[in-house]
Amino acid sequence: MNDTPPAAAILSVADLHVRYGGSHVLQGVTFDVPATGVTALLGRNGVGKTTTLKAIIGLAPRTGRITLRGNEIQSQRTSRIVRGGIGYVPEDREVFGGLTVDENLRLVDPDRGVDAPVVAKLFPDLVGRGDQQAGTLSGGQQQMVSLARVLLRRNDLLLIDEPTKGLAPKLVTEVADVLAEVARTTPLLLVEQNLPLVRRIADQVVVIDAGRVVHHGDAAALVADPALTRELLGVSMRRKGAA
Amino acid sequence: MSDLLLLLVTGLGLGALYFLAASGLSLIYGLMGVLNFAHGVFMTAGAYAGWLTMSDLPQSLPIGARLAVAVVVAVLVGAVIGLVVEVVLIRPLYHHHIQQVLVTVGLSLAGVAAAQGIWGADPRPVETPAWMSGTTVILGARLPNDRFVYIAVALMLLAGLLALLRYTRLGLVIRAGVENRTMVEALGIDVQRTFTIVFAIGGAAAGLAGVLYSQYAGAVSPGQGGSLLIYAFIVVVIGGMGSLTGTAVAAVVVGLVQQLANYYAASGVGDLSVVLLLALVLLLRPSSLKGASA
Amino acid sequence: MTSQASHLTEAPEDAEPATRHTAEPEVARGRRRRPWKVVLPLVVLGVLAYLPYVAAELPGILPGRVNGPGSMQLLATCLVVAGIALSYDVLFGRTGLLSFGHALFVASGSYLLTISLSTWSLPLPAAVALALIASTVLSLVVGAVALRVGGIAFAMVTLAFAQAASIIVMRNPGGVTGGEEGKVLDRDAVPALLVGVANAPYRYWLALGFVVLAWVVVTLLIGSRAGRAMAAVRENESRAAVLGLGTYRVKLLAIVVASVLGALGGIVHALVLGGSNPHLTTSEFTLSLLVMVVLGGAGSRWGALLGGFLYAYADARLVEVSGAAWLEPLPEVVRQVLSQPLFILGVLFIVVVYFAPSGLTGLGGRLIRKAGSS
Amino acid sequence: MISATGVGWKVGGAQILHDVSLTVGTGELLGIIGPNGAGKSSLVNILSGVTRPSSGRITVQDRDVTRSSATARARMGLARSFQTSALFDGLTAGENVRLAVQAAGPAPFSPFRAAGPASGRRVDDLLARVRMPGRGATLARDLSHGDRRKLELAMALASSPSTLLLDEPMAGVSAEDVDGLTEIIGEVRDSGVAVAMVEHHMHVVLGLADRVAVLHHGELLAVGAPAEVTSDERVQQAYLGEAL
Amino acid sequence: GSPGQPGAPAGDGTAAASGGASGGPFKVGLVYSKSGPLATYGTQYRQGLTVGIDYATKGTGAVGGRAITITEADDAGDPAKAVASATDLIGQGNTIIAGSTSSGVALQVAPLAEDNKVLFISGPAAADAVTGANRYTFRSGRQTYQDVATAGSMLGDVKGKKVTVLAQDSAFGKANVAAVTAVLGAKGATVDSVEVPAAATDLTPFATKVKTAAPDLLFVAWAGANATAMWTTLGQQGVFETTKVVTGLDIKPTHALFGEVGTKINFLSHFFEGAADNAAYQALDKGLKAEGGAVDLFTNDGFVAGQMIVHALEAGGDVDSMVSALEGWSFEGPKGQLTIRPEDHALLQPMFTASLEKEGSNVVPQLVDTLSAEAVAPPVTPFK
Ligand SMILES: Nc1ncnc2c1ncn2[C@@H]1O[C@H](COP(=O)(O)OP(=O)(O)OP(=O)(O)O)[C@@H](O)[C@H]1O
Ligand SMILES: Nc1ncnc2c1ncn2[C@@H]1O[C@H](COP(=O)(O)OP(=O)(O)OP(=O)(O)O)[C@@H](O)[C@H]1O
Ligand SMILES: [Mg+2]
Ligand SMILES: [Mg+2]
Repeated sequence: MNDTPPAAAILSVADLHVRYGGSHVLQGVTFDVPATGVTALLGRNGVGKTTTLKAIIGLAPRTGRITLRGNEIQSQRTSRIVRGGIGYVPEDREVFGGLTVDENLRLVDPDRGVDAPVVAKLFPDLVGRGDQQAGTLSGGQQQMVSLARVLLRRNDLLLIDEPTKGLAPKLVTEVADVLAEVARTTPLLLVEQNLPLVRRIADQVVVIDAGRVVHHGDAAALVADPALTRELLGVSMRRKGAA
Repeated sequence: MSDLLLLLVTGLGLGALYFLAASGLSLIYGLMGVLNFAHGVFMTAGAYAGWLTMSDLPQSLPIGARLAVAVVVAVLVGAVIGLVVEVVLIRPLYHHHIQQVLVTVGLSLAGVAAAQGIWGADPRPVETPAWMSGTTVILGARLPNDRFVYIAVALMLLAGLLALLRYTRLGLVIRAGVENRTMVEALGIDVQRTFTIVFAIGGAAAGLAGVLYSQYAGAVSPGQGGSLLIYAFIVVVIGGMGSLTGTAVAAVVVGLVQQLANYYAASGVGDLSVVLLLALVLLLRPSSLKGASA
Repeated sequence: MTSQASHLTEAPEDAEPATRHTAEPEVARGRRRRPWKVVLPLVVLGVLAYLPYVAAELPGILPGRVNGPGSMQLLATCLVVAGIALSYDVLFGRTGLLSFGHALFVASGSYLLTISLSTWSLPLPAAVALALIASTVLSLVVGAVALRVGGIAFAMVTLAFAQAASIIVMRNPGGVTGGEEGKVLDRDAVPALLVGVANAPYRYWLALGFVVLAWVVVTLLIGSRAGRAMAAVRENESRAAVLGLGTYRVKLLAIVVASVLGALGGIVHALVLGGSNPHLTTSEFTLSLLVMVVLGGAGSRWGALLGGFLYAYADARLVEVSGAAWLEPLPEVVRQVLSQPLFILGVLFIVVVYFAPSGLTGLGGRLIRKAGSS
Repeated sequence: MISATGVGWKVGGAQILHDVSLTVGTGELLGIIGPNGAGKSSLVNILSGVTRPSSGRITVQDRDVTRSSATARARMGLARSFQTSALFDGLTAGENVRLAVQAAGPAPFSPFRAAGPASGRRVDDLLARVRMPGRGATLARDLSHGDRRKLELAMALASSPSTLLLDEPMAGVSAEDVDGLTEIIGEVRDSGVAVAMVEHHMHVVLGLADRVAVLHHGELLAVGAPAEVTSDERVQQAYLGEAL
Repeated sequence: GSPGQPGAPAGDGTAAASGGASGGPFKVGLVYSKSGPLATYGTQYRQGLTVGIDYATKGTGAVGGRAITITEADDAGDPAKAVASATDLIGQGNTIIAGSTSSGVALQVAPLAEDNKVLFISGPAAADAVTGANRYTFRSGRQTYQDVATAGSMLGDVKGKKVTVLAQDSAFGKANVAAVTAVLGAKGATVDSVEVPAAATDLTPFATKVKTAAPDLLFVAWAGANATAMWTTLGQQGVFETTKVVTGLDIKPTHALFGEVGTKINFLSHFFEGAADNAAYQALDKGLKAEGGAVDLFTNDGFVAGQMIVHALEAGGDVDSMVSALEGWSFEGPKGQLTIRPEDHALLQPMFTASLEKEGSNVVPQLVDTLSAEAVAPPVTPFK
């Protein structure tokens, strides 16, 4: 997939700063997300990956310039930004445990629940569970609900934060397939620690360290360069197939 | 026999009043995690609004009509106050539950004092339709008519609120927002507006409770809402913190227990019956009190 | 639920605020002793202890001379209330227990003292001992039962206990509590130095002594392992349990310590004011304790003391506003509303919560930090 | 060492665990794997005393602890970490660890003993050990996800436990640190601690575990040597699938 | 050098200026409810006091050429505030403290008078315990015993009659039950009581109990906001059909609160507009009208307090001579002839019975009977 020609940017982030109290978490992050394919946002723990996603959709206090298809969105409220076309899948799934699976979905679109075609296509496991309380689902199923509900709406861009964390190996593979499928129609900005998965589906990578972008480029090139991955991420891709 | 019937009906009436007072509280607590100490002031505001409306409308109108208008005005005033309080005081403190609660404590102090400053500390008489203060004799018991009104209104309110939460989109968003406000926002839903609406509904329920309670008491006074609030709190706790149905059941139980204890038990027991009831629930079913974590 | 109070807590006092958010490598190794941490309280104590010799007038702030009986009585009341607020903070700010029943213990101290002096004719030391022991037992019982639940339910259950006590006091069983009229202190049973207008300075020193004692006890407590455990319970109770901290015992300990201090406050309150009054038993009183602690800053000794002191001061002095001359030109309705002290207190409270969510000390701390960083 | 005999757990009408029996011996590391929702965390909760089983027995060092509280078990040298980090959010990372260190000390909650700085050194050591040196002064609630996981581990290690239960210690930990933490856990095991670890990172489990237990729908599907278990067809089908 | 006495003024001035022998103005401190639940009582009291002092000093506002200065403090109904304010006022050299709208305040301030040797003239507070509290404490209003004795008079001969007291379960209610038992029980009536817990919201059970008891006389001792509900309930359950009902008449704004049954109740009254007519009453009426007020229940207590203050000051500022001057003093107040009984400082005074009559949309009290001071005099409770 890495031979897709670079497309025009759908999202550009320029000089993004986030401060929490006294700590300066993002210190001028700048990068573009192409209008197609998967862009992976990588980095060690605590460097600001989640914060970057949150800042983009307005869940973190931010300064800088963020444009979605040329429109500045950095001063908009979260709900506006989301309705403007950015879907967000948070780090901890954050399904509404007290609501049923169906209600979780209808929250986004009152007319479409588990019977929506996209659910049947991507998450057949959920179809029969419309009336189950989302809180009693297993971790993997919750991850599906979390993904499914953003897919009900047409998005220009999806922000997805560590979707495979805590999932059983089999589910990791399944989720990777789903993401690859989704990426056919919608560009993704994906935070991921699982490098094999990155290698499998990502086109571009952005690496953050200490609140700044330290690398920006082709995914395959990074993964293929053990010295570079070691320098940027502290690991090399030696364990083929281990996930 | 006729005594028992009388006690049961008035006990139910009392339970209905408690539910009216507690419903808004329970709604706001259950959905927003804000224990609204200003709820008593909301009720007082409804009561005064009703009283002012009744006396300002031309006396030539039949009293029933004036009361109906007064109820509508009280509900509106309650809703507007709820709305303003949410937007001005609650919303900016959004991640700080305790502070939200504290602001309502301040409001309850200031509100009662303001009413006292404007209308005086003394109770003011409220006109009541003759029918409401009359009685209907059934099986030898003189049953006060107004109690039937309270019971009917309470039932309608309960049904209405349940339907709202269960069957409307607003209800769905509210239930989701209770669990995780940020995530609702991140799904593109303007959650702030929803919570303002919740507060307004709670305020409206308080306004309704206030005007009906002033009919029951035959007077309005600044501390009136507050005196009902303590029962509303207990009812909400026994009912399981934020469950409307639980609140309704608890209101009825508290009303009946209080009424029966006051008649059949020694004076001291009647006095403490509600507290004893709470202690009993606590000892027998502590888990029912843990409630939704807020 | 267990961390009800945690987000208003300005973190433990001894975590250096300046470095809390940054990540420099050399941090919190042991604790650097800040000399002013010891010196400041001593200076404040010295100044306060000397006040009865200050004859200056502070018009508008204190009635008459600083050491006049009116001022001394007012300051004594404020100090007692401040000490009681400090005792409440052990529950709320330190352990995260939202109790609406703390009034119960203050009242039990106060009433048991006045009743044992006049009805049972005990000598003063015996009466104090009895009041303290009985309050301790009471706190153990109430705590043991109420701790079966947590969060808001705990608040409501403690409220119910306090309410029951309030009802009993109001009913005036056997004529011992005096019902809504309260119980007057038996003047013959207390040292002459504590009686009479001219002796107001001695009552002031008594109140100050109580505050010092409360301060010392709370300081020792929070510095002890139990104090750490209380903070842990406040932050995350189930986590504290798997670490091997007996959370039930920790919470019970907090309740007992707070209650005994509260009861002592009640005793001093009765001595300072010359009697017990049923306002002490009401839930409004507990609620005002909560207001005080939040006003000053929960989880901080200075905060609780300052909050309690200012609240009591405002409560006492705001009645002066009702007659104030500057109200005259205002429209009738506005004047009537403004002349209600409770209105001003309520609004003031909202303003503080609104603009200084971590209390006055938190606000102070923030300003200092801001000044330091710019 | 810790063992469960015939443990079952029922909640809200559903049988979450059925008749689970397993033992973790001194100096042994038992990997617990299984699909999401299989009941792994529930089992850890029961072993650590956070929840009570509906049936069965738990013993720690051959003493029956089925009815003792989490606190009591912690005093017997049992420590655990949580899957969704359960930290003292309002305290700093250092204070979190210090609490854990002190909780393990003698008379953990004495009102008469000063808390003292004695353990400051040990706190710093522990933080360094889990690859987060210098984060000691950050409030726990301000830590990133991965750092919270590491802090969890530090707290579990703080008490020098004799039995250690870890619930997904590597979830969300950056690839770089996974190896380091794996090494630490290995050392802990080698020092004679009985370790039970729930983990989805298969290379970690395979690298560390002496034996692996597979839970599926609340039942023990297989227990055995790692290679043996992973080649079990049912395990592959239910859990491993086709790896990336 | 070493610090002086704690609490001493600057320099080494000795005791604070007491309004005593020197030639400055007489200083009187008022501690009463300007705000809080009893603010209306407080206002009436204060208005009456102004007029009373004016009347007693013949408009000069001075005694023996020395002006009377009044310092006010608001207790907001809270005894703790009252004690603090009284301490302050005494400390400022006020030798007379007056006020106490509520009984709680009166009972907590009274000991201060004795501790500090100042005169305390209690106001509207009705608690019997204020009488005989100590030698320095006086009262300018009536006490519960006198209310109850008035009620008893309405039954005529109570021998063998059955009397029920419907009272709130509080010190106020209990005091009324005790007083009724003492007054009417002594005259041969059987007295029982229905005590209503403070926590009761619906009063039907109690009305039913009263109905079942069917007494000859029902004495209602009620203070508080749910009065209307109580009266309505008594009416609904038909208590008025079988029983004579007596209660105390409160201030004007409450007259409408009796609702429909108001005209069926027999009232005992301490004072109301039109209850009496004499020089003092006319002065009170005139003085209040000039201030925009009107005669009502507690304006009397203020007026009488004013008279007592002036009379005491006429004896000079010394506390003991003020006490002696007041003890045994008999004078004409707005209610009629009043006497301060030397043994316990009870204020012996006439009492009234009344009924409410409809006048247009208002209800106004009408005098039914005046009882002599002796007929309602409380027993002597000597000082401890
Ligand atoms: N609310 C907050 N207040 C203060 N600091 C914060 C807050 N949230 C995050 N941080 C800090 O910001 C930095 C970046 O956090 P972020 O969650 O973005 O990291 P991340 O790259 O997603 O890490 P991980 O891989 O562990 O999830 C961390 O050092 C964290 O401590
Ligand atoms: N309180 C509860 N009520 C109902 N069902 C519950 C409850 N607690 C757990 N469950 C169910 O029990 C099952 C086991 O949950 P558990 O958390 O132990 O799974 P797990 O094996 O740890 O999964 P994961 O790998 O996703 O963490 C799940 O299906 C869950 O929905
Ligand atoms: Mg992250
Ligand atoms: Mg799990």
